[in-house]
Amino acid sequence: MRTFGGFVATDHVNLVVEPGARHALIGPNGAGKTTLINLLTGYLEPSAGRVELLGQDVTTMAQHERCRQGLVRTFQINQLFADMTVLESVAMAVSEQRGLGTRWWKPLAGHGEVVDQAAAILERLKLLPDAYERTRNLAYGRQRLIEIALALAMRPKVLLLDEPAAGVPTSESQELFETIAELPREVTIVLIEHDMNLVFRFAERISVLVSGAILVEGAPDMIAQHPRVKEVYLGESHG
Amino acid sequence: MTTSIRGTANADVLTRFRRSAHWKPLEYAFWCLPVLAYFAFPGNYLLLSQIAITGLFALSLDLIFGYAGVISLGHAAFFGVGAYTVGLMGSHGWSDPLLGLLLAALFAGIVGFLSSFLLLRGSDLSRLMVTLGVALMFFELANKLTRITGGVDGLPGITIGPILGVFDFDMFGRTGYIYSVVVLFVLFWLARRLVRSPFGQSLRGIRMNALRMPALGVPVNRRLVKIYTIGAAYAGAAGALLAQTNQFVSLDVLSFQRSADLLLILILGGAGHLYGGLIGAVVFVVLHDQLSDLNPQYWQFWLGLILVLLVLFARGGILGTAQQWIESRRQRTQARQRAGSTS
Amino acid sequence: KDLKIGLVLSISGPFADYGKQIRRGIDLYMAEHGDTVAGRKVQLIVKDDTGIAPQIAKRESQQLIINDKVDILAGYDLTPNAFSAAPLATEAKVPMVVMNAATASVVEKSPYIVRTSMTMPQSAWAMAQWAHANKVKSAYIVVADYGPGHDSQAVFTKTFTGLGGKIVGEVRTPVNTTDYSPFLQRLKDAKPDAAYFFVPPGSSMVALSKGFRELGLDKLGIKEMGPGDMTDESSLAALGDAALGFITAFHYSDAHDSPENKAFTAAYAKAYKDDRPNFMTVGGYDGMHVIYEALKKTKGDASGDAFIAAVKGLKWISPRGPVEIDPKTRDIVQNEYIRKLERVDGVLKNVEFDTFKAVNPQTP
Amino acid sequence: MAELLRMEQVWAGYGDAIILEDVSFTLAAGDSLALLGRNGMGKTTLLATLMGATRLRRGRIPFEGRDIATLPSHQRARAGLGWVPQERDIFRSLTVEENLTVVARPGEWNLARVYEMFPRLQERRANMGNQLSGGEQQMLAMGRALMLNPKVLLLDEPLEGLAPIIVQELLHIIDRMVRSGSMAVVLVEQHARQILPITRQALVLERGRVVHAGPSDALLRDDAALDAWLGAGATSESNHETTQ
Amino acid sequence: MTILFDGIASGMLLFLISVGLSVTLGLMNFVNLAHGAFAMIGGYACVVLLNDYGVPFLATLPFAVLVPALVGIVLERTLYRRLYAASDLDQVLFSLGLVFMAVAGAHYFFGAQQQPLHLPDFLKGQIHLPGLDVGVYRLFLVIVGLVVAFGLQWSVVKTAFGARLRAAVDNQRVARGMGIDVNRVFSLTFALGSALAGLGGALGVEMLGLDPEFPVKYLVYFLIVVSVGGSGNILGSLYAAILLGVADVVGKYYIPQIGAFIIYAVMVATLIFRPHGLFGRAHK
Ligand SMILES: Nc1ncnc2c1ncn2[C@@H]1O[C@H](COP(=O)(O)OP(=O)(O)OP(=O)(O)O)[C@@H](O)[C@H]1O
Ligand SMILES: Nc1ncnc2c1ncn2[C@@H]1O[C@H](COP(=O)(O)OP(=O)(O)OP(=O)(O)O)[C@@H](O)[C@H]1O
Ligand SMILES: [Mg+2]
Ligand SMILES: [Mg+2]
Repeated sequence: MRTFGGFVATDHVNLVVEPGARHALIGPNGAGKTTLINLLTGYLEPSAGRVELLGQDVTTMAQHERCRQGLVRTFQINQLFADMTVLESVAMAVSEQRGLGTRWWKPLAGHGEVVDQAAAILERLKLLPDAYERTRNLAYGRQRLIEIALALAMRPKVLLLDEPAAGVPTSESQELFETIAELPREVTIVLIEHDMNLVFRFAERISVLVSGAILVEGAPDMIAQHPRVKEVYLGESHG
Repeated sequence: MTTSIRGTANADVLTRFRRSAHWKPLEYAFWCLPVLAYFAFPGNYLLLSQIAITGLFALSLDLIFGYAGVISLGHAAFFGVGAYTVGLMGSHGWSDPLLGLLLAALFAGIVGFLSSFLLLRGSDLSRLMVTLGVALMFFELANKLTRITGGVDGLPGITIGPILGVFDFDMFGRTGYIYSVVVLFVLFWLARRLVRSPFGQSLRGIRMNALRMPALGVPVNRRLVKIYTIGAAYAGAAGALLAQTNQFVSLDVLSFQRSADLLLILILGGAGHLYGGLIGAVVFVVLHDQLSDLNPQYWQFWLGLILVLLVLFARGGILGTAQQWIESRRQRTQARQRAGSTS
Repeated sequence: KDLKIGLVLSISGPFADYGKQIRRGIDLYMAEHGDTVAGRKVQLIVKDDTGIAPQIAKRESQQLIINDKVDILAGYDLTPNAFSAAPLATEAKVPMVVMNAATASVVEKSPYIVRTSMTMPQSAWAMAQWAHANKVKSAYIVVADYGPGHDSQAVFTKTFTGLGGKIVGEVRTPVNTTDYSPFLQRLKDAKPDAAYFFVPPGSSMVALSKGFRELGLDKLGIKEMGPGDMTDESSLAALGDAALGFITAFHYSDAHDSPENKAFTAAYAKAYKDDRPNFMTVGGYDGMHVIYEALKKTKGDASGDAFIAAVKGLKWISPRGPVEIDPKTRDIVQNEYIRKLERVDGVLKNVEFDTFKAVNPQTP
Repeated sequence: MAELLRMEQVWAGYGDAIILEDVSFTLAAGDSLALLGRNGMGKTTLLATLMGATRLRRGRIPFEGRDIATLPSHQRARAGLGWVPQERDIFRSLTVEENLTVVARPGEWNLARVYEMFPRLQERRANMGNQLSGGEQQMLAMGRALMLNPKVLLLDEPLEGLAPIIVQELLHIIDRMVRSGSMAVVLVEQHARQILPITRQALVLERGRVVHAGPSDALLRDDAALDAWLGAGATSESNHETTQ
Repeated sequence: MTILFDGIASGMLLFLISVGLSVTLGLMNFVNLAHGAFAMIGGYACVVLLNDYGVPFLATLPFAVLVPALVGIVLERTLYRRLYAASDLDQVLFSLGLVFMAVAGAHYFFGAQQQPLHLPDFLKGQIHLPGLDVGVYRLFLVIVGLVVAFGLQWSVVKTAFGARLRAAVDNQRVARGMGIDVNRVFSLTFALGSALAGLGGALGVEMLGLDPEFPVKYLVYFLIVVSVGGSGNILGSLYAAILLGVADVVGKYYIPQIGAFIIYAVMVATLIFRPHGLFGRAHK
């Protein structure tokens, strides 16, 4: 549970995500989805409640610790490094993932494996042509991809994606989702998205969050037919 | 646009990145300058060593500000700790310069380590003020302990022994100059490795977006403490050099003016390039010297004017502007090529 | 061959007024006595030390010695600057004429230093002597918390208690204090016969004396006294009537009644309208006198040893009164006058009314 | 329909970089234009150029007969251009309500109507701008532009991050506004399928140049063209692999 | 009691000389270190009129407000305007440059010496109440300070103008795009900041003195007040100034040995526990 002042943003949410799941989290704007991710990753502290990761209580664990345990997220609103080149950003993330972050002797560019892996990620997301472009000079949609690239660089065990496709054109969001779908099955993925085409195609299980509480949880078909979900979220066009 | 960048193309992309850490010809040229200066200006060794020392001091601030983005208006505190360490050692008969340098860096580093915890939260402005406050308290402390520090009058009569027992500090400051430049170079070289390492890269990340870093598994605070400590130690070394080459320490090593000038020098040269501080130091010290010779009463006016013009027309300091210029030229040629290919 | 004198002065920065007055003293002297001495034409090379900046002062001095090959170093308005340059004088065997820096130990830092200004102990000693002789039994000390303040406090305390007086309280105030009322409130509570002050002239002094009157301490009959730096002629305009009656001990007042001073002040007034000479002007003026006289004796030889030998024991009547260079310390022996701040013909003046003759500069 | 806004051979960009090259189009009162193109092709830049937030190199922008190309940005807003920036750019240190009232100009849209349209905003009216969820910010950006009571509404991916039900509602509202002729609309969107039905004409940008201009319904039917300019998936749910 | 009052009064003086900076730095987010230079202009305007033209003290105050405001407008139009989007540091550097020029300029025109100021008699002396001695000028400062603080709060911060200003500061580009005349809003605000600086400068002469180094000497104090108060908050500055003033005066009375430490210690402690100041919000 998390409150902001008197306002209850998430209210006694009990969400269990199975290992290896492809889980989507949907719900009206302001339902508390992003807040929930913030709670899971330690970006916010819960006012009450517990967070467990792979059987371990991480409620009091610092954000970066959770990340090192494999709990990785993307941000709904880009959080990037405006003055770094794309390659630098990703290489930095890779080196952190490999625990090289405190090495100060050998240049980053001299760590061959790191650079190779960063390049591989860029290639996968078709970002290589922009490898030397500064992040700030890229159009919004391409910046969105860097956000994903950084998350992939962290080799997540659990990946929390907050509207990854927002701002990415339909054609490219398809490819983006293929990249995500290609991730090994052990990686658990939680997805927030308002584009129902993507959600229904990708998710194996869906939770609907309304006003800070879980309304229903179930298989996509069930959700698509659920009258309350239609009423508060989907509207008429779907189902 | 081509989508398949496999094989050779990919390798090409990476070699460019790999090469980015190599020493560039311009850098070699830059480091010839102090050697040239040695022969070109034999009567100005004190000025030259002052440039080297100021450069080192600016470098120390660049590490914490230019890379990690922690702004400080109280860096003189560490400089002063270094200078007084050497001064007090010298006036109590511990005159070996290298030992002094080492201990000065060590003490400054310890003070830096302790005070870094005050800076972990807060905006630029509050950091500015906290660092300033800490430095002012150090200043007051040294001022109050007249018996130990000599107060405003300073600590005269510091004896500094010969370096390695061989090279004596002479009146012309020749030894002092060579010594300062060698120390500067060694520390610069270390700093250069540091900022290009993964650790250095993570500092840049923290500067650009500290909120994002924990989500990449980076313990931001610990990194900041580390670099702040290193920066403080560097500043302490610079202070030690000043005390040794001048054989004199007084309160002004801790003054607000010194911190403010330093910030100015770094920004003038361009923060976040390592060389910015050095170039800023050259320009500032020489300018100061020349202007105050030409027009002693109003040199401040000209300095002010230069600052204003600099900010209006050459933002990002000397190096920043040079970089922008190169980048915009690149863009222009690209645009021209594009125009050529589409039409 | 020209006689090159390198002047290191504060020409910009917070102490710019010092440099200005010393320079004027020098110029006045040269205007009166010509720019040639012992057959050598005097050439001044001026460097700005920008205030308390020992390494700049040292650098400028070094460049003067090495590049400009000056025969004599002079100026030095601030103690740390003089300290830092002293080893150079020793090493290069160049005479160094200190025209202001007033910490007692300056002359010890090099055998080639001669001082023509004053020392802190001189005025503090005279003030304590006078207080004792004038029925002041207890005093409260307020000094600025920096070197000169500490010095002044120590000498006053030592002399005054040595004579049997009592210090009923003392406080060191931050240098940049703008509001003295909390300190003065304490002073008021302590009810001393007199208050001994030493704060930098300028804004601090203005604030102090305004506060003193605002709390009505003057009406309680508490005497206000201190070294004459605080009421030097340059800062009187800003002080206004806020400090009328302030008693000081000092070596120079432009109201000093002697033919030498009359001539001096007249020359000053002619050269610089709307301004008055102060002790720094005299420091510069007498500094030039020492240089001229020494060179006359050595027949133009300005090498360190010859110069210093010639300077020792030099005696003359300065605008401030009779003075002598102590042969042992190369420091200046002079009268300390006790003065009271008054308006004379509408002009604020330090009016001398008592004298201690030939006061030793090194802790009398 | 009377001409309202026109772009004539406009070249514009940022700093030294030129992004838009020789762009022209015409918009009549009550007209609607879909602005399409893939990532980084200059859609946002075009809207920003209309608002005067880029560096205009060449070209004219007549609006109601007057060239606004040299007018400062705020006067263009007062003249009747309402902008919903792509990154929402909510004023962070203003409350939701202040965000709306600070720009308000007289007209049919007022606080009450905006709240009626987005009840969520009314619930959060005292929140600071930077304490809103992504979708709420999007609503607020939209509401803020409406408070200006513009003659032309420039919408940069306004549907992004909104719940489907709100998207449908918003599309309805835009459709209604366009049909009633009260406001002309320029709509940038990735989802061509969603907006082509409610707009009259369409413009496709490719690397800063106009590569297609024509009626929306024609383009909607022309799968091949859509594929070529906007990439696979823009037209259908099924996806093919590589495209240039 | 008297000590407490003196503390409040000295806090009020701190507030008055720094409130202009609360406006430019706090509300406009421009790190205007040249604040002291505007205050100095106000101070000189007051002193010159008073001493050279015999204008009565109170009558000089309008000039002390107008002259810097005009200078402020001119500088804003020509120079400051180009730097709103610049980084804090560029602003620091730029305004420091202005300070240097102002200091040299004041040297040139007015000389290095302290300027005298003679208050009219009705502002001098003390009123004696039982248990409380009130300095008349101090009382005057307290009243002016309160008027300025609350006046500003109700006329700028809480109004539509204030909202436009905050919007413009948050995002200039978009604020323009929403029809806000950012230039005008900034010009006016800057002029207001300069005017207040001038007022503070003129009122401060009596207690702080006035010489060309003024802008440098008190810079630290301006910054302390604004940062402790928290930027973007006029009343915050007021409370902070009073807190600092009282702490300073009371500290000096009871434990005079620690002198200048108090104010710095209070500042550092505040900023460690409340990094955005006592009343500030996270910003920028
Ligand atoms: N710092 C904060 N202070 C107060 N309220 C907040 C804060 N942050 C978020 N909220 C509120 O909490 C609610 C949940 O926000 P959250 O960002 O989690 O929504 P969401 O489900 O992600 O919505 P969307 O789909 O629009 O992104 C919103 O109504 C928002 O206004
Ligand atoms: N501030 C800027 N400075 C320099 N170049 C920029 C800037 N903003 C955008 N660009 C460049 O301009 C081009 C067009 O960008 P723009 O944002 O207009 O594209 P877009 O069509 O809106 O893309 P998207 O669909 O991703 O929003 C891109 O190549 C981008 O890199
Ligand atoms: Mg969200
Ligand atoms: Mg866009």
